[in-house]
Amino acid sequence: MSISSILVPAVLFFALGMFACIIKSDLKFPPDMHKMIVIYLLVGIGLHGGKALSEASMSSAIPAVIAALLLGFGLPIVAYIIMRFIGKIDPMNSAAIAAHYGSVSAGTYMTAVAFLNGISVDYEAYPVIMLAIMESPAIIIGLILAGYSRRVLAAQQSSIGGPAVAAEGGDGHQKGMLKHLVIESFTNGSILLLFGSMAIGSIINETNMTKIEPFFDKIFMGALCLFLLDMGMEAGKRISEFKDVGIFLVIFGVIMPIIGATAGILIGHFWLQYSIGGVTLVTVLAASCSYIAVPPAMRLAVPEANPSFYLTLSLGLTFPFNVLVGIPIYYGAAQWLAYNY
Amino acid sequence: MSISSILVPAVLFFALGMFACIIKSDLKFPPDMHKMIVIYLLVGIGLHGGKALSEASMSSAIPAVIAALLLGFGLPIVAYIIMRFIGKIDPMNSAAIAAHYGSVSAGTYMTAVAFLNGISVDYEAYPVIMLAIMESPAIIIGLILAGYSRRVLAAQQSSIGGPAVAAEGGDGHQKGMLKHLVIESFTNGSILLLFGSMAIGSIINETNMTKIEPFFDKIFMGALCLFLLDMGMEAGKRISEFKDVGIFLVIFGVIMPIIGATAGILIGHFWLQYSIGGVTLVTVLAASCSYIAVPPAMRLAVPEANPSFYLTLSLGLTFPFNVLVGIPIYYGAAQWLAYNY
Amino acid sequence: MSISSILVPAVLFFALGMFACIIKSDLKFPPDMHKMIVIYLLVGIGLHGGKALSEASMSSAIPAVIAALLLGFGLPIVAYIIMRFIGKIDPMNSAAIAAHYGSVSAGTYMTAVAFLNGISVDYEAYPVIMLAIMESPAIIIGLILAGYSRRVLAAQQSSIGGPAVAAEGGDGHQKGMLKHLVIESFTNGSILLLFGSMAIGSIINETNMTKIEPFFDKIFMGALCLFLLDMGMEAGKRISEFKDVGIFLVIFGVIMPIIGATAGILIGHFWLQYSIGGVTLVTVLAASCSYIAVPPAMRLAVPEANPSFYLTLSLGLTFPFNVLVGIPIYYGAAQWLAYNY
Amino acid sequence: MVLDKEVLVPLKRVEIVIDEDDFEEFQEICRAINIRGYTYIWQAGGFGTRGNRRPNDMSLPEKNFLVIIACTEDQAEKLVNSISARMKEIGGIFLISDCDWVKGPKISY
Amino acid sequence: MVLDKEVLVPLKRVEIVIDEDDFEEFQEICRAINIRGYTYIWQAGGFGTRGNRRPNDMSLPEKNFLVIIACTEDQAEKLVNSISARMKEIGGIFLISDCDWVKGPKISY
Amino acid sequence: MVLDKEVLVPLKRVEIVIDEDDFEEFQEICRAINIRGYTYIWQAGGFGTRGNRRPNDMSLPEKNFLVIIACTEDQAEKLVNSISARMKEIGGIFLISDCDWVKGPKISY
Ligand SMILES: Nc1ncnc2c1ncn2[C@@H]1O[C@H](COP(=O)(O)O)[C@@H](O)[C@H]1O
Ligand SMILES: Nc1ncnc2c1ncn2[C@@H]1O[C@H](COP(=O)(O)O)[C@@H](O)[C@H]1O
Ligand SMILES: Nc1ncnc2c1ncn2[C@@H]1O[C@H](COP(=O)(O)O)[C@@H](O)[C@H]1O
Ligand code: NA
Ligand code: NA
Ligand code: NA
Repeated sequence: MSISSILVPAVLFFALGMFACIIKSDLKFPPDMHKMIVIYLLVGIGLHGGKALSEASMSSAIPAVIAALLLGFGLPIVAYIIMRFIGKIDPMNSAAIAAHYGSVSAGTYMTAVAFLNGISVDYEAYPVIMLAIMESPAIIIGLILAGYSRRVLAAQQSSIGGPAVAAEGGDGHQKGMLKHLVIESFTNGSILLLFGSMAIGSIINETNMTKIEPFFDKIFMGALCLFLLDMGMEAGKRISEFKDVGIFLVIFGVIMPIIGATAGILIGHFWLQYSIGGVTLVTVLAASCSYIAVPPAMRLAVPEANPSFYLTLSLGLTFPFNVLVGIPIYYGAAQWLAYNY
Repeated sequence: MSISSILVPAVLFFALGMFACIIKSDLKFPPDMHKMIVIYLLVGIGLHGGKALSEASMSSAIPAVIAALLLGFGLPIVAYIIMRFIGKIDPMNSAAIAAHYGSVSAGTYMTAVAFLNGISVDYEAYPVIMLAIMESPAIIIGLILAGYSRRVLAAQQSSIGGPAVAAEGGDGHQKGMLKHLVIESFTNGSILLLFGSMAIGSIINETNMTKIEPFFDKIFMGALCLFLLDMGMEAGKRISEFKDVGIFLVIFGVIMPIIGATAGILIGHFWLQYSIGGVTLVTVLAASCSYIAVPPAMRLAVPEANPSFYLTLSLGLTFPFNVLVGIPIYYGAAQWLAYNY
Repeated sequence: MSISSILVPAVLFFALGMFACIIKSDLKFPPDMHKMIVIYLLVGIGLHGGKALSEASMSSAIPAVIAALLLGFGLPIVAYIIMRFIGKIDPMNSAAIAAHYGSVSAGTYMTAVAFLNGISVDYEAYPVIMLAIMESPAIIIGLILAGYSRRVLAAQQSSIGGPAVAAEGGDGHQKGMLKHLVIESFTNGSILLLFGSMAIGSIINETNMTKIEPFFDKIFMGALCLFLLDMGMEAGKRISEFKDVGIFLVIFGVIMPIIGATAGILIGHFWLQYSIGGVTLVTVLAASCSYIAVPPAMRLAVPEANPSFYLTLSLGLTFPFNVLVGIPIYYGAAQWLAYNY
Repeated sequence: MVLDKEVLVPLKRVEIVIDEDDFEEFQEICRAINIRGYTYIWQAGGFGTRGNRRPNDMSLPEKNFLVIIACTEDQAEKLVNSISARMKEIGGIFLISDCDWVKGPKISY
Repeated sequence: MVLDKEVLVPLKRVEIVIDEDDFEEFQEICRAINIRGYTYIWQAGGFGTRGNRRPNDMSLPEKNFLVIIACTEDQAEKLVNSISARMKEIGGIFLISDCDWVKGPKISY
Repeated sequence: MVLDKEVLVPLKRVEIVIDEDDFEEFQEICRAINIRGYTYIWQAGGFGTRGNRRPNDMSLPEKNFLVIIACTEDQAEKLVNSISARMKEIGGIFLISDCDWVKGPKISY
């Protein structure tokens, strides 16, 4: 793996975007352009995954589903414990941030796919299912953690004579919210696009697939470059907010993806027994952090949390870390595991 | 024709879009994305048609032009009569709706092209001219029908002593409007794009065509999928308004495309004597119903009509009917005709 | 070179756009669509140029850089002198307009590339560097000319007893502005995109380039058609303002690109010694006139100038002139030079 | 007084800022109490008790609708009764001021 | 009174809602009667005698322009005379209220 | 008087038009003088001493922000003191009028 082979265009464009932001360039992306590319990329990745899945055995997808749920429910709890008990972060912010780290980022996943493509490494079809599944569980865990925290806070307050109103109001509210968020997690636009195009990709025949591949497959990697150029600018915007976030959380934003990655790589290699490419993708999913589906959900479910915290961590720190540094490391580790165990 | 061969990706994406809307997903398309794809698709279809026409004989295009005018002027009259005398729909709404059914939908046409492509069926170059021509005549007929209705209404009112102001004001107004709409029907954006790119497609040489085909031809079918995904959502939005439209019009929205299709298939097969693919396209044009060019024209020309009626019928009913059910039926019928007559 | 070979699709679409505007068609491009295509085209041309440069010798790029600076600094001074002393145009408008003619238009450059592609003529990699470099110098010259003019005007006024306030205020202001504009000329979005993607194009390896070429290279010429369609409409909008601009400036808008072209073709052929294609591109750069980077800079730096003047000249006159008439002439001249000297 | 009462109708000008998601409900309320006209601007940004609301943020887009209603004092009162209790629960503001409606052929207040 | 008259100029605040297509004509009227400043918001939606006008509708996009003008009573009267007769024929509303202009270096009313 | 003082709080309605580029500075001023709420519309067009400002122009896009603030007279005065001197230097307008704030559960003025 030479230097020039890890110079993935998409990653370089990400760096260019960050650079543009840091030097305060007037370069700007139309907001709708971002939305369009995202729709396109999600459909592309769904179709591609759906086709691969239709050729794979369905029963062997089950472990992937279980692994996805495990990671999605487990990682936010780990994240919450670290923040609460090591970092002494307040409970509501801890809950909201935890949810982000349990969920995934399709952008990070696609960058990893571009990375593997660039060095011609194959991967299994199942990680794309995990991508679709892992968006939601963490949101539910985030809500449960927030509900739990609210009760604890209320108990503390009432024991010192304060009103327990918030917790009571919160409780009925909490149930409606849970239902609302569960429904939402199935009707969420990006999940629907992913699952929908996976389904379409798996049922259309070869002739039809060939007709749409030039659009959804051939030009995919190029379009991804523009997407990451924009993401670089979005990430760059957040850098100035590091100081508000505090030193512990900044460290957390780098440590947590590594913890997730460790969980992911072990599950991918020892349990799912995927190839190096597949293990890399599972690792990336576990290491990645949501910046699209989870923020609005947490804004609604945990209004007490400070959005600037979770957005800065997710977009400004963990996303760039994974894209610029994480992916090649995760790949290297997957390679090492494959050769040594 | 196996099941999997009629699973046209574009149609499946249309269904996905409707589904997203029905389950109230938060999936949304940037409005500008829709406009962009439409511009792209119209130019693509124009270039392709223009190139095909340049290879075909121009004189044999004349029957297609005449057929287009015939359908464009005839169908709205038929539609008006059905609504007025069978459905007892009020004259102004009848006129406005009729205009929509006389005109065409480029989206339906392109879906039919995708369908034929998917099953590798060829078609003539002439239907694309018909597509461009058929947008306008129905608008003029709609205006004439509305003018006629206004006079009739005014006569009724004055005979019972009411004021005939509307009709008088309407009359001078009517002439200016006719002129305005005739001009507009030639300067209309989509017609201009279609004719313009047909012209360009027919005069550029092979080398130049080869340079732009990757964009306008190779990725066309994929981009069409995103267009129909969006159209599915647009159609889905209208479904809830069926109840306001009334049972007769709902039935009309399914019967009228079949009437149009019947006219189209007979003209295509017996008069124009096209191949199965070509007959299918002519049928689809006659069956399709405008949702882009005609609504603003009718809003201006027939302000008395309720836009919710014509939009719900066109977008919410006839478009989905044609895309999901109509096209394969029309194709089957064209095939049957070809083998039996 | 037959007629059909100079029917470049991009140019025909430009004509179609102007036509649409002249007949007052309702055809409209979403403003964001324009921005998106521009981002895409700049990255595409940068990547392509970067790759070509990485294969060329870097030291031979130095003359191109010097030529670019020479043209960028020299042409606006020529333009200013012509306007001031032949046309008697007021100094501030002269300065602002001059800056536009010293700078370049990426759209014109890309049209020339499309023209050369259509007739299968090769060209050097260096002109794309010149494109990136030539955006800025003219802005600085424009500012200096405006500063000079302000001082002259103030001197005149004070000698006739008027207040010299403008000049004094203008002077301190001028220095801050110069610094501001120099910084801006390096952080300007389009320059950054060009240089950034040139850098990326020159360092990524073959495998990676192959993955992104379908998007940035194969569909480039088609996307350029949509860009020029829109540019045609933008140019068309300005035509009605010719009368406000006055006869001298209208003539200037055609003469000045020819003067620039003459300088460019001589430099390209005799000094840089490029091939016919390369000379054509250098000529086009010198003949072209900015309509993106320079207008906002002049609005800020020379608020006394009338934006309608420089926009009408640049967008409404010189751009169409170059695209419709200039490019084939410049190419013919380059050919003639190559065969005769 | 230059502009006299012949051409002017004194009315109330109501200005409401409301979350994008609550706009549909707002429209229903208007229908219910027979408001005959309003104008709205979507994608407004703002700052208030919930901090910044940025319509163009990539991760957390939050859009305000700014609604302007010219209506009689009577209708304004009805609006206050139907909406004010819910305002700030659903977020936003509700302002009332005086204005004059310049008469024209049609009336939509 | 905290804000005194030294910094404030009492003016009229005119608010007009007009169809997108009529905005150019509106601008000409402003030029003709020498209105020195206005602000407009394009793509406003609304409801009135012609029902809903939805700026983002795919099939039937109808955009309102919302125009705000700070001007003298004199100018407001001229505007009323030039426009009011045409309002509601071409659609929309025309409101006038009082406001104070906070003085600054330049004057555009 | 139909709407009585129980539900209404008399406030000032401030309306500012400012260049896109100066909006960030404006927000800082608001923070500094503790303005608790405002609404803004980006991409407004306009006409003034600097001629037309067209938000959608391809070559020369110039965007105005229209800001609306409901605040106490006290706060309005602070705003006038911090901003008015700079208005028109940086371009735009600054209007003040009276309005009533309809009370709700939360207060952001
Ligand atoms: N004092 C105010 N003046 C103007 N707009 C306000 C004010 N307070 C709140 N808003 C608007 O109402 C929205 C929601 O307010 P809130 O629910 O308090 O966060 C804000 O984003 C602003 O657009
Ligand atoms: N009472 C009103 N208050 C505020 N805006 C109104 C009112 N009536 C009409 N409008 C606006 O004017 C536009 C055209 O009104 P109309 O021509 O009556 O349909 C509407 O779409 C609204 O934006
Ligand atoms: N009299 C006025 N009424 C309303 N808006 C104005 C007025 N004068 C200026 N403006 C707005 O302020 C912006 C900047 O004004 P100016 O700096 O004078 O060019 C204009 O583009 C308008 O949007
Ligand atoms: Na994760
Ligand atoms: Na039809
Ligand atoms: Na030049």
